[in-house]
Amino acid sequence: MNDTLKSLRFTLLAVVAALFVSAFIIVITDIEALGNGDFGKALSTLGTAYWGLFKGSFGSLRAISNTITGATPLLLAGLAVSSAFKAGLFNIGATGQMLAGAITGLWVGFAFQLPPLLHVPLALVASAVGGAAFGAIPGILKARTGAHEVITTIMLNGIASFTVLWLLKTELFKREGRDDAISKFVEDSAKLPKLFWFMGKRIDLLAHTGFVVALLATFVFWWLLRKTTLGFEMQATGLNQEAARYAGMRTKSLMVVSMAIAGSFAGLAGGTEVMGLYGYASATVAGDIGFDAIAVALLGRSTPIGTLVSALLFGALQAGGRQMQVDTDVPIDLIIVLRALIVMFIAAPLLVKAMFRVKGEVKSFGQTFRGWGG
Amino acid sequence: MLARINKRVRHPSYEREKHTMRKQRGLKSAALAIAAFALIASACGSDDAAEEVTEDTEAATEETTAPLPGAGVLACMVTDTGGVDDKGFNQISYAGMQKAEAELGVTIDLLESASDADYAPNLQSFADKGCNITVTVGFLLGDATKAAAEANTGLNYAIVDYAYDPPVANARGLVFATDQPSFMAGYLSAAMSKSGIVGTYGGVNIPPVTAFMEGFRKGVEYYNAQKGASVKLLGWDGTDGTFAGNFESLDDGKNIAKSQADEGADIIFPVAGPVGLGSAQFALESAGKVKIIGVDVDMSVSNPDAAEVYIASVLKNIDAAVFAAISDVVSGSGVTDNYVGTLANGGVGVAFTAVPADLQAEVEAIGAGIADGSIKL
Amino acid sequence: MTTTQGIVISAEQRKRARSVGITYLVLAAVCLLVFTRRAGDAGFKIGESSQFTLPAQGFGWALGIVLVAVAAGQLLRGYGKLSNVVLALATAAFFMSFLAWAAAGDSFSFVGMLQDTVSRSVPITLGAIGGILSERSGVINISIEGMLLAAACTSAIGASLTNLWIGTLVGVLTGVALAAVLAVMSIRYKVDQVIVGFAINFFALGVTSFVSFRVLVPNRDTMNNLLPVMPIRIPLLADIPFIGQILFDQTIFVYFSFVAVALATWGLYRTKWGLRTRAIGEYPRAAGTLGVDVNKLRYRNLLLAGAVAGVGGAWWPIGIVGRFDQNITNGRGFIALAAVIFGRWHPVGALCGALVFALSEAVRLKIGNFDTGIPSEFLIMAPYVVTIVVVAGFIGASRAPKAAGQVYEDQ
Amino acid sequence: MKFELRGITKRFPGVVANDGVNLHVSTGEVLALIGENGAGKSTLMNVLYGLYRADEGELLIDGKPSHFSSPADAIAAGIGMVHQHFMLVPVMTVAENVVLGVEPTGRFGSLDIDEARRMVREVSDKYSLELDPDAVIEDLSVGVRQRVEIVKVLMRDAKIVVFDEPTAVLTPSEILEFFEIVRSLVAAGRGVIFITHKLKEALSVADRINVLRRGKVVGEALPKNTSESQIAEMMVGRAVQLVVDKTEAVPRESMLDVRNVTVVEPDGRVVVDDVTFEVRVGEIVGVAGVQGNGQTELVEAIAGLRRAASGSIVLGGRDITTDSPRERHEAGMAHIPEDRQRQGLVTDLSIVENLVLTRYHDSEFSSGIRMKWDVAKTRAKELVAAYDIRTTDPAQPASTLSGGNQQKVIVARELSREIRLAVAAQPTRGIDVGSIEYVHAQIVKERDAGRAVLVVSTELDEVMSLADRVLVMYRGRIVADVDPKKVSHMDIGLYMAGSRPSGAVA
Repeated sequence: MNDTLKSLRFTLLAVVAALFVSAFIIVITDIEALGNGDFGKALSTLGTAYWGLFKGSFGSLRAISNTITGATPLLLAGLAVSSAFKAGLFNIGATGQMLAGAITGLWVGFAFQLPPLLHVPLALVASAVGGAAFGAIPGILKARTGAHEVITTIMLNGIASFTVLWLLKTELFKREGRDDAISKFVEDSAKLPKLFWFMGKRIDLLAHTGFVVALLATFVFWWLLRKTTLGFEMQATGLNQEAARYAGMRTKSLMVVSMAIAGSFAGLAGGTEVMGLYGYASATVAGDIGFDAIAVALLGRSTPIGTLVSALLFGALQAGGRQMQVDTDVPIDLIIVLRALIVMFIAAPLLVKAMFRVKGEVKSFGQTFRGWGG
Repeated sequence: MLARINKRVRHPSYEREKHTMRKQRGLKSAALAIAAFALIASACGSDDAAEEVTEDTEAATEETTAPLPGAGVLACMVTDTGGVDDKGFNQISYAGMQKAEAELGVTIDLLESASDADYAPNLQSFADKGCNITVTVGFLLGDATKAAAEANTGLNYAIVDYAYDPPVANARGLVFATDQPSFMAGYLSAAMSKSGIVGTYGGVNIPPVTAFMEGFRKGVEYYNAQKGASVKLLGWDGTDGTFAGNFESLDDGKNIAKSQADEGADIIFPVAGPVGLGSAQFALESAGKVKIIGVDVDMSVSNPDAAEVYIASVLKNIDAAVFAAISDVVSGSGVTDNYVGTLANGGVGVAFTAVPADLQAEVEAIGAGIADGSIKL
Repeated sequence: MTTTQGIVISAEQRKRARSVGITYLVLAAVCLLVFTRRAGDAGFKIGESSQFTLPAQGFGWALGIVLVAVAAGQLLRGYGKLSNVVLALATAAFFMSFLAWAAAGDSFSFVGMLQDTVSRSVPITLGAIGGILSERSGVINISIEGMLLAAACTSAIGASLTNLWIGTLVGVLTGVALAAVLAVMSIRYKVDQVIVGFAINFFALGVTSFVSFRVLVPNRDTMNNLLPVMPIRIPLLADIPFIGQILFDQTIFVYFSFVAVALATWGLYRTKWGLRTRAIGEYPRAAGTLGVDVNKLRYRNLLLAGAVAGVGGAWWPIGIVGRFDQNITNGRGFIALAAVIFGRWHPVGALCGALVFALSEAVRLKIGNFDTGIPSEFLIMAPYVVTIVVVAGFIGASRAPKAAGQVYEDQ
Repeated sequence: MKFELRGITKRFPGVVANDGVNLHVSTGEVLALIGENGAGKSTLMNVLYGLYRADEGELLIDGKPSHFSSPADAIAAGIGMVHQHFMLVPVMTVAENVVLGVEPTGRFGSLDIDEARRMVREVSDKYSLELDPDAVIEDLSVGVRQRVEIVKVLMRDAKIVVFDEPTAVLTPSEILEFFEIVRSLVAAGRGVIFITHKLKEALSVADRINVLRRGKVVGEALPKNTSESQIAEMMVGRAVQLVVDKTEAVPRESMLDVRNVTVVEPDGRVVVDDVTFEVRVGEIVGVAGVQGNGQTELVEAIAGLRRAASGSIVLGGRDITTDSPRERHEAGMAHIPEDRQRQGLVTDLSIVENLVLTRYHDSEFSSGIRMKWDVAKTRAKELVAAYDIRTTDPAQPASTLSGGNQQKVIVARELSREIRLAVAAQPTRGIDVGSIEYVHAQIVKERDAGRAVLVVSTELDEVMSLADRVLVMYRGRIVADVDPKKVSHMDIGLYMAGSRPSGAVA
């Protein structure tokens, strides 16, 4: 059996293991049914729930559209975490960077009147720049003072979300006629076209061309890593900072540049949400995406393809979780559990091997984060 | 997780645990479950198969109840990210739904949103299901609800804490003049404070929260003007003040209450959902030194363990407004106009718990004055 | 031809001295330009009826001028060994001037603010000790937040169904159980510790929300309803003016966190266990070749870490609010992680980190009562900003246990 | 006590590290185990010490079969080990390190640190090892650290003490002291296993010598009737050359001119103190000295990794004092750093990538933004062939290479371009004899090709045989500048220890 097939089998087994453990949780928390001794009922809830999970993620064009819609920001924010990992930095700050990108993209989106062919790219660039600028801060702090990015990015998330809340109530951003902390709409010319525009009036197909932007960004990340001197420097620094310094690389500037690149991906995640999905910004526009993105990156082992695949998987879980909720009374919080379990099992091939009594050598998952450094 | 610090920007809320809620859902799932195997058996059917089965079973559930005017009407609700158990406006709205189920015989259904990205798909799910009325909760759903209403002109919508201007033909905004009862509460607090200092604080600095705080402030000022007193208000100065920064950390509520009590406040008005429960806990431990004004519903009823700490509650009758909207759909009169809950129409009010009778009369008179316009806010 | 290996002032030291000097100038500028803007006396209440007052404007002027002098001294010749003392004094004085400015013409309970600070620091401190115990043994612990959250949930249920003691115990066991997952996955199955940690966080968040929705909401009265512990006045000690009120009129959780800090410090630096623990976190092979069972000790320490974090989680329902709610910990576990790094993996340092964060929270609530013109959103951010400034300005790169994050191969 | 290994076989994926090894040692004797790097010496000792489990074979103590499943068992059986890489926790004190695992305790499990200090003093006095129990390991010199390791072993009352490459980091005089310690151990009734690749040492201290090659014991010899070259041949499997083959140097103009350079640590310690010297075209200048006397910092200052606090560095007439490492690199300086794995390579990257690690920005390999990986690959193939780097595929990570081949990667990368000065720090540390010869030959070739070469090494033999001129560093200063052909090892050793040979003129 070749390597790809083997790792695919492990991934599948890991997902099966996660579904199994979640199933256990669904059943044992069905207190009422268990109290009545109605075990069959608890089990059938389970069947409906998992069928909904599948149906809602891949069962129809709309399901696929929803999966893509969910995967778009996860992929971009996931790239923000992955690219930082590649440079040896742990970026917990994708949330803040997304908010920064959402705000700058939003501003360009409503403050200018331009033809769409100009407006959309300009707003996208603005959100990338906004995210990059915000992302560079922890890079600068680390390069200049040694402050660990895990601390600074967590703190900057809090700072970003309250700054945005404050900004949304200023005259510049506030939607006319409303007191709520909700922004103006971006101009139509700055809106990202729908992905399934050719389907005409299907307004239920929410997927937008932000997904194309995300795919392009994935390609850019791949290209950066594989083809450029900068990507080479980032990886060398990430793997062995001292050797990179000995090789004449400016590792401190690289920290800043790497964080800025990471921030620009996250900024695009914020920008595409505003320009593609909502048309406006609120203080919750980033949601938990920046956090889920860490799981995406960990799962994808920080590679471009891995990040893409795990973002799609998480997008599918999100869309499927919604359908599961429609079909049963299993709360959508289960999806968070399921994700945690999938991450855990995929990262633990040895455990999966022991659970399913698989024979043969297992390739370890490898290490993403090399201690606290310092 | 810290990423969530400000995730749940939601609304002032309260505490009411409906035991019936779970039961209803339980019944529904029981019926669902029976159908589930059949469903799996016919799994290769179309998308809609599941929904048809669901509807059938729900119809079956209803047959056990007596025929009511709302039979056959499907009323649905989409929460914001706070979820239906938020002890806040989602939960109160759902109480209105349950009331409609019990009294009108409508069938109800619910979808929670885990993030802003869920709003549109959830509304779409309900449109597919043919919900005669879909209630959404919170200003963040404003644009998504409008879009759904415009796409599904045959269906009705109502949204809590949002008003459409210009109005949308088949979507009713449900908003509440919460500053009016808060004004009464402010007056009441100023009158009852022994220390001459009262406090308020909010969850997050957004208008649905600060409307309460501003009304409260004006009520205190009104008392000072009327009585020549100088009761001082902590936590809100008309433009800004003290906020927990979230609607989740009960420990913040306890600490803020303590912090304000340290400055001498003996009556506190928390406008912060579950965070306010932490303040009630502090009041409980203060052995009568500190009292709390409840928010949204009569907290002495919904938080019975701490009933003694509440002197009154500012009511925002979301459940009644939701019920009324469903009722209008059942009766066929539609949901064209926005609804503004005021003291005059009973959409907002004050519940008195431990207020001397004469003061209560005085405050009720002020309420009447606001209602008839003789007292301007 | 004798050589002496001298000590001189290095370029780095000069740079740092200069930046400290510039910091003094910035502080002086803020004093002179901002803190002198509001007139009136600020009252700092330090007891039931006692208070001291600071003239906001005068204090601002005076401190501004003093700080300019301090800066001059720093830039011209430095303070040598005293420089940290000077920095601490200057920071404290600046902080007092800030409070005086904010409270000008008014008064506030200084003692209450500090009391809050101590109370709020508890879960952060306990979470941080959980972090220190595991990282000192060489396992990165990102999952403090998950341990706190899960323990908060189960201890609420346990305490509601039985009593507070058993509830706390249930919380402790929950922390231990999650720590066991971290231990087994990272030690036995060699999974990346950061991945397991994150997975535990997600898992705890998901499961507690799920349980809250499916179990606690429908059974609120029986399963999520308890009376939290009350403060215990320690006789005599609590009567010490000012200090007594701050430190010795608190709940048992506060006392426990003090004891935990003291025990952890003593344990790590004065016992056989501590020596071995530090060794396996720093250079496990050295301990391994001397016959110390590295992985066994890691297991034990992780479980202990989970237990301490479990008490931290129990603080929410049992120590303060009497119930559990979804995501009640609200990121405090990550603040605890920051406190670990801030405190350079030392329990006392972590306690200081927790206190700095808690103090900035307590301060911002006080400031909210005064019309300072600072938007409330920025006040809410204050603890985050303070953490960044302190970590970047005062702590800098800190030295982590070297082996943290690495799998130890037995063979 | 007699300790015996029979038929020990230990396999690692793809390698048989030990193949049916038999050996024995008794108390009161010194057994030298000699072999090249990679011959399986350390693996064997780790098996003996319970760190590795042997796949086959048995272990007998006084004829009785025993089984060690952890170092604790080995310690209990009376085996002590001084590892090649010291097993000391750098941030802890001598006393803490020594008592780790056998801590004296007081009440409540508290650590009786006074007792620990006393124990350290007792043992170190007994063998006159002179240790300060409260010194922190990271502040100690390598020689002192080794004494700490010895105290550790003695404290555990080891009957058989294993020394794994103990002399690699010592000065000649420290080596003599070390031999004294070994003799006193034997006199005190202990047995010693002495693992080394240095023939002279084995011959001078051992009672018996076992030679290990490719995982097998290929011979046993008694020092009194064996010659150095016989053992060497056993070790390598062929006749080896023990001296560097080179002609007389013909130094020409000055290439590197270091003037009054001082380097200061961030905490203010002066580590390079007013150093002045030059390296001329066509000569190899060697810097000798005990590790930790400023050589590392001096090299870093020359390579641009540290800023000199004062003084100037001139390369071929151009002042490079404030230039970045890359500018120096572009000005024609090659640098082979002392720690291969931490500084010279990114071992997780491929051999191809490592071969361009310092050169990726050259127009040959990139267009400024884009890497020309096809060019790099072609070039890598050439270098792999030219420098005899043993690999199946240059796309493999550098971590798959042996130490010697990793070093060849660095040498290939640094020397395969037009350079003017080569700076090599510890160029042969921890690599096999074949590779050492190869690296030495390359360095001489560079000299003969008209380049200036600066070699820094703590292996005195290496400096003496390779360099045309030797500088000795002691406490940050250059204390001697001598012609290696005109001074003895012992004299240089004295300089390295901070004293001056009698009659020498400074």
